[in-house]
Amino acid sequence: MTQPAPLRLHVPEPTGRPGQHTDFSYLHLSPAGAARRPPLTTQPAETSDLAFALVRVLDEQGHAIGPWAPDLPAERLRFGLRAMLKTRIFDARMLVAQRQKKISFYIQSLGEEAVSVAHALALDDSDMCFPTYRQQGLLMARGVPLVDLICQLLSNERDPLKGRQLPVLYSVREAGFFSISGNLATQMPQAVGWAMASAIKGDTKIASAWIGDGSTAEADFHTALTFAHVYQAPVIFNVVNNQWAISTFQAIAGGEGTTFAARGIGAGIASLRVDGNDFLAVYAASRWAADRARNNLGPTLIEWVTYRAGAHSTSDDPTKYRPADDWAKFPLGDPILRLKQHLIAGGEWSEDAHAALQQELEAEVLAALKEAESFGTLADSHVHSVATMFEDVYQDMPPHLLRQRAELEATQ
Amino acid sequence: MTQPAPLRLHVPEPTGRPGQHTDFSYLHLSPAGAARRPPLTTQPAETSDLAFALVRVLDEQGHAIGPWAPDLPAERLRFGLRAMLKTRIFDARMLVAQRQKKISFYIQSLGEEAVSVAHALALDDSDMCFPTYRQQGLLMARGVPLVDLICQLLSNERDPLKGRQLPVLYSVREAGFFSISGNLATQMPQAVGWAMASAIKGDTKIASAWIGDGSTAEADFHTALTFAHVYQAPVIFNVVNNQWAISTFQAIAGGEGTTFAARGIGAGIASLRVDGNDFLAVYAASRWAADRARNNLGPTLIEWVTYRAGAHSTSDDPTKYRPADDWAKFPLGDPILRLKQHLIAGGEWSEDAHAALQQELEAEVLAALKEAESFGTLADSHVHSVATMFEDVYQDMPPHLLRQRAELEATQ
Amino acid sequence: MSATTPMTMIQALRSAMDVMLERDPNVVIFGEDVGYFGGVFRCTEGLQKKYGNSRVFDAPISESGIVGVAVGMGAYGLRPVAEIQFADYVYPATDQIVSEAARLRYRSAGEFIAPLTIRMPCGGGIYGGQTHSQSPEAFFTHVCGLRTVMPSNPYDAKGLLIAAIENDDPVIFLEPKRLYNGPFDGHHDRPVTAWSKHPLGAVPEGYYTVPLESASVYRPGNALTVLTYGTMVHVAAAAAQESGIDAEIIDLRSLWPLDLDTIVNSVQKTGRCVVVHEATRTSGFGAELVSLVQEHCFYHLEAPIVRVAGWDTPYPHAQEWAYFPGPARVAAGFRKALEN
Amino acid sequence: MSATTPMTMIQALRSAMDVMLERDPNVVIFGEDVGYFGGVFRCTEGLQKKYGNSRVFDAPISESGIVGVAVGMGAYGLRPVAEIQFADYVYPATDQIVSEAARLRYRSAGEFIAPLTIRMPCGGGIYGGQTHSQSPEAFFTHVCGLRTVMPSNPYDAKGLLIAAIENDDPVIFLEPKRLYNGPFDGHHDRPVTAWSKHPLGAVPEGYYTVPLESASVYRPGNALTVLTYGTMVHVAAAAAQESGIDAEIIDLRSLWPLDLDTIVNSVQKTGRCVVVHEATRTSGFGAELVSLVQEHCFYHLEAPIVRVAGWDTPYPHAQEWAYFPGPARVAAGFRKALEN
Ligand SMILES: Cc1ncc(C[n+]2csc(CCOP(=O)(O)OP(=O)(O)O)c2C)c(N)n1
Ligand SMILES: Cc1ncc(C[n+]2csc(CCOP(=O)(O)OP(=O)(O)O)c2C)c(N)n1
Ligand SMILES: [Mg+2]
Ligand SMILES: [Mg+2]
Repeated sequence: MTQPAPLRLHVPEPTGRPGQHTDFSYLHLSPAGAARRPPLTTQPAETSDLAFALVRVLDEQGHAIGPWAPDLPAERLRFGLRAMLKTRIFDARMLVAQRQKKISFYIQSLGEEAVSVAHALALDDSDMCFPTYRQQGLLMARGVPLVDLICQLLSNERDPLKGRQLPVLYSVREAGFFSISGNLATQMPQAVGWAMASAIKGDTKIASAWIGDGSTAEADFHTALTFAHVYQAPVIFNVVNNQWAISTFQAIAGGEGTTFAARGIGAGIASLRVDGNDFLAVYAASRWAADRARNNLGPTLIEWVTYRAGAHSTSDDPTKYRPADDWAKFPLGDPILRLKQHLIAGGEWSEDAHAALQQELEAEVLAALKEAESFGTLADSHVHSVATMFEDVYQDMPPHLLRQRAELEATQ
Repeated sequence: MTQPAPLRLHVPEPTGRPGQHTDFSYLHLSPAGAARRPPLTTQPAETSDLAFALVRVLDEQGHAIGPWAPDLPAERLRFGLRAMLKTRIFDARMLVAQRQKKISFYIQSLGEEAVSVAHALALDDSDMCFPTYRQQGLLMARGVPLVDLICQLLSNERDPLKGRQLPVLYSVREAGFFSISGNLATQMPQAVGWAMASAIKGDTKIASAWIGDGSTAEADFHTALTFAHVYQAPVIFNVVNNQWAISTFQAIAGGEGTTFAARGIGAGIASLRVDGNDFLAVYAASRWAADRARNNLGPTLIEWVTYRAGAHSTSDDPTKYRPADDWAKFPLGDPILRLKQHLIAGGEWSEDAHAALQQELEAEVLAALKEAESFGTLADSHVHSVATMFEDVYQDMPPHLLRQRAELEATQ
Repeated sequence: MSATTPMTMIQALRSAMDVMLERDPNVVIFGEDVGYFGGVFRCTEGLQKKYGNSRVFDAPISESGIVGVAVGMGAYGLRPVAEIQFADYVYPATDQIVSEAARLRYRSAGEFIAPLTIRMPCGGGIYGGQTHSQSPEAFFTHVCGLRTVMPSNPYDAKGLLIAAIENDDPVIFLEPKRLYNGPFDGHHDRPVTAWSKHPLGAVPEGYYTVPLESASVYRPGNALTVLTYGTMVHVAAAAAQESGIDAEIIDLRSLWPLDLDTIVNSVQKTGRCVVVHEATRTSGFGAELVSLVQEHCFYHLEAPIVRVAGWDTPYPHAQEWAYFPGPARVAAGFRKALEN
Repeated sequence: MSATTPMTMIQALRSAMDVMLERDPNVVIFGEDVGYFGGVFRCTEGLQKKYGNSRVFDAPISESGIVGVAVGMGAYGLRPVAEIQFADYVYPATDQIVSEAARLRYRSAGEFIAPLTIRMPCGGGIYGGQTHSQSPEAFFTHVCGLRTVMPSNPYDAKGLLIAAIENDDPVIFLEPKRLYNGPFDGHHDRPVTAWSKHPLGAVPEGYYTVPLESASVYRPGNALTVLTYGTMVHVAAAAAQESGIDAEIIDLRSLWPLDLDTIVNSVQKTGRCVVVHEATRTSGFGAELVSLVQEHCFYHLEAPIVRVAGWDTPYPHAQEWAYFPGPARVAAGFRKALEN
């Protein structure tokens, strides 16, 4: 070979920055109905094409087409629509509460509601979800009382987590919602372990774990894939590719020229890439994965293509690093509007019903907030007593913590 | 769905255990010449087929066939044969020295010589190798003086590493051989960082990193893939799939129903699965990968299919967990015999020349051992002074280490 | 208590796991090479055969994965006993231990727990070099929510391991590998002695526990108090014997949370204290012991507390015995504590 | 030395990186969100624009990868400055730090080095809860081969960061995030004060260093010696002022290796010592400080050394100010050290 040219470092860039227009062609979308639906017993390697395609059910007119169109009664769809809308309204109201300094911090899931709500509908209630901080839709779908959630957000005297966790880092065991960690990706191998335990005990419960596109770069994601594959654990991996990880574009996590679904194929895991804003597609793919897991057919990885419509958190300002109007241009649209359109097209819903639902849910959220506030807020110092700080470090409080608690009480 | 059957844990098993015969059909071999050779500029995803196939050049008769057959002068092949044979003879002699308690510990590379030696031939001397403990073939191919290596093994007064490392954990900077870590897989992201540095500086040097099948389960392997893909680092990943990781079969690392090469595809990296006992295939694939890296075409992952013919280390007894005669039955044979057959078939080598070479190398190794022993051994306590223990912890020795060294000297 | 048998530390640990696999169907055991092969130190030999491969199985070489899945299993209701092949290889699991196992109960206000036991061989003395010799206990003792335990003999090893498995908190269970086959006192040039000759090598066959948070007085004495654990218990005993110094040797057994009363009582009696461990000295667990003693026994102390520990260097291969704090160095520490 | 400008700690850190990117083409900076955006605390704002994206760039969310590639870059000859977004997220990188960066020079007998600087914000006081508030310095100080540094003001921050980048050893550079925008003294209910009002907020614009291994006497005094660093320097100063106790406050700056002479001189003068840090108490770096003081100043000590530290619990969100060792608790520690 001739003397090679100097090497250079490639640093991926998003296709849009503030002041520009994002070119979304990098998403490589397939039309609704185009992707095939393999049998549950498919070999993982045979799903390769689906890891690069895009499973979609709803077409532009809101009709459900193709092999993935699920057979879901309108009743369930309306339930899903309600849960998504509730999630969105809840988020909006809590953002206001945060701006009012009632809540110290908040993370919304705007634009991504389908990937948790429709998934929840495909699981059994006794299945365990291992979420990140952006799956409040699971809680809404599983009917967790809003007051409990808001008390956690307010860090008040009724906070079920005793004020120990940042707002949104819920833990709701009885709703099959695992304690959220502030450390990214750690829940992934834990979900595998939980699923392995179910298999070891010969039970029928499965696990479902969530991770963001950015967080797939964390080692625990890959570790989870390896263990799930080796032991054929009954677990579903949900990669929520909402295109951004705080200020970094999904290519910085390795999305360039490949997909996150493809990671699963490499690890010997059946994998799908799915329109995450298509409620029916999310349900159908989730159900396929859940049925595989529950029938000893092993793990499935699903990449949900969606868009983080809001700021990363209340500490973030996305106009600093991406075009402000991206969401409006995002080709997969809004999951709530798309399901609404589908229901209306089928004669199962109406604009009036929607408006009424919206009003009802707004009132419900407001009432819950009011009730929760009656138990205090962090700002007004109505929090769990400082003595509780020493509890639950161990099952029984060891002498050194008894001494420290006494020391604290002496200096209060 | 009907009530599902109880879940069960799948625990992979090898196809042979002591007292049985291993069924090697799990390897899914392709015949020599069958795998296509894509252009250097191929898109990573387009190498998917090659991650499941097997690149082979040498057929049963020792002829080089197919698109991967390299254009390598007989001179270079004889050089490679010599380096492989030297590696094998060195290993055998050092095992004896370990049994004689001159050396405290040893790891041989029996049966895997081609994957380091032929690879070294495809690199430039200024490229940096990030090896594990089983790539002594790189040192032989790059002509590192045997006496230096043996002094490291003997931990004696001339040990270049001052007795600090276990035998075989060499570091030979001037031969482009990075310091071997006792911690598995850590070298992988380091190799990526080294390659990124070369790219940042606009240099032309590339990195090549090594890892065993078992160690691919370590998180650092995946982390390395992610970073290499994101920054298109000029690095080669060599996964030596020798079927075993101490007592665990490659399926425990996730080799069941997929390949280790496939991991690369998932991460957006061009990947090949190659007959690691076929010197010509190893050279050709390595060269392909090196040319890609050097031409800013990004990283390549190569799975080398081979067999760990010996014990894991001198602390291991493989007859406890696998059939004793596995290597004799291993379908990819012995890399040295296969290259020898090829050279003889082409009239470039003879049994006599081989016997003479064998004798010459045995004498060379023995002489080196003798010379190295003249500088002492760990057993006879001719080691670097205890005071050297405090050096190189920091660039300059801080006061606390000066105090500790004085304290040691006072109690000696 | 059932009849006793002479056991090595390896046999005692295996017996503990055998007893717990038998008693509690939620106990599962896994780690690198622990299944078919029975572990590189053979601690789990025969257990897969006896209990099947969904109770005892090999794991991929991924310490973070081993601990990560153990956390999930614990949350499900199992009691995983995970083996890390060498303590030197625990670092990839740090995040799952520190951020997850140790804090799961706290952050979920008790909804989820991580009742894991993470076993790992530690310490030097087998020419293992810097990556087969480390004693990382100090890290774990700094992490609230963890329990850290290190036995020094077969009897304690079995009783503590059973207590650890039964405990609902995550327990880091460090096994001094140099003690696996005999009570090593630091004289590497002398023949190996057998556990069968040691009173604490007599181990009950069935179930029993040695309570966590309880230290034992390994050797009563009056001249000074030695706070130590693991291999160093035997080295300290040799130092006492050889120097003729009447040291009271306290074997902590549970490093954290620990048995402060036993420590304070002894130091208040002797007025002098030596802390001994094999780990590097700076910010080692010995520093915490020194701090506790000076906080609780200041007015009883007649001389500075002395630390004898591994040097602040990696554990070298060839100079292993100059690194290892053997009886001579420990005895020098005793003499220093007796000055003034 | 060049003209000084008032800078916040963030500006001072940015200025240090700017100066070094300018002076040394081998300096590269990367981490999560540090490139285009300039870091979640804005420490690297504008640097990518100025130096291009092969000198300053975003990294995948993988702390182990960030440190792992930094080790490789260091071996090549670069001087990587890596940012870990919060110290609480450093644990996935533990193995690359402990087993690799810290030991590379040693194990290769000097053939390869790892001249990294790993920056990370630490400490609480911003309602960040248990995963945005930790102070993990004790871990690092236990690892031989590492240097651990923590500045308490803009002047030191810049000078120490430049010294760290120039140093050939791997340096853990902890930045108390509560100090980023002002000298916080623990009174969270009072208005924030600005660095521009603090003498150490005046920072030279160009190149200068504050040497590693040198402590500073932040406040001279005679009643007792306070050993502390980071945010607690200011809290201790408030405690001294409010209690009227004439404390000599030593700002360690370099935690390990450290400046023992300054410590010993002060304690020998005052005869009393209080160690203050925000990290959990048990096996915290304070334990090492206590040990060193009692080893080197035993006969000068008139009372037990007192530790004031974070409780041995995770850092809670709602009870943050009961966890944080504020001026009242520090002053109580002073009074305790003055008893007897
Ligand atoms: C181990 C760890 N590293 C870094 C962070 C800081 N952090 C919190 S969220 C986040 C971005 C995650 O992005 P992504 O996974 O895509 O999820 P998304 O926010 O888009 O839902 C980062 C870097 C963290 N919480 N934990
Ligand atoms: C982090 C870490 N975990 C465990 C070990 C112990 N160990 C050393 S070699 C080995 C097996 C590695 O197998 P493989 O990667 O297949 O390489 P091979 O020995 O077959 O060449 C193990 C488990 C280690 N050295 N480092
Ligand atoms: Mg994201
Ligand atoms: Mg192997």
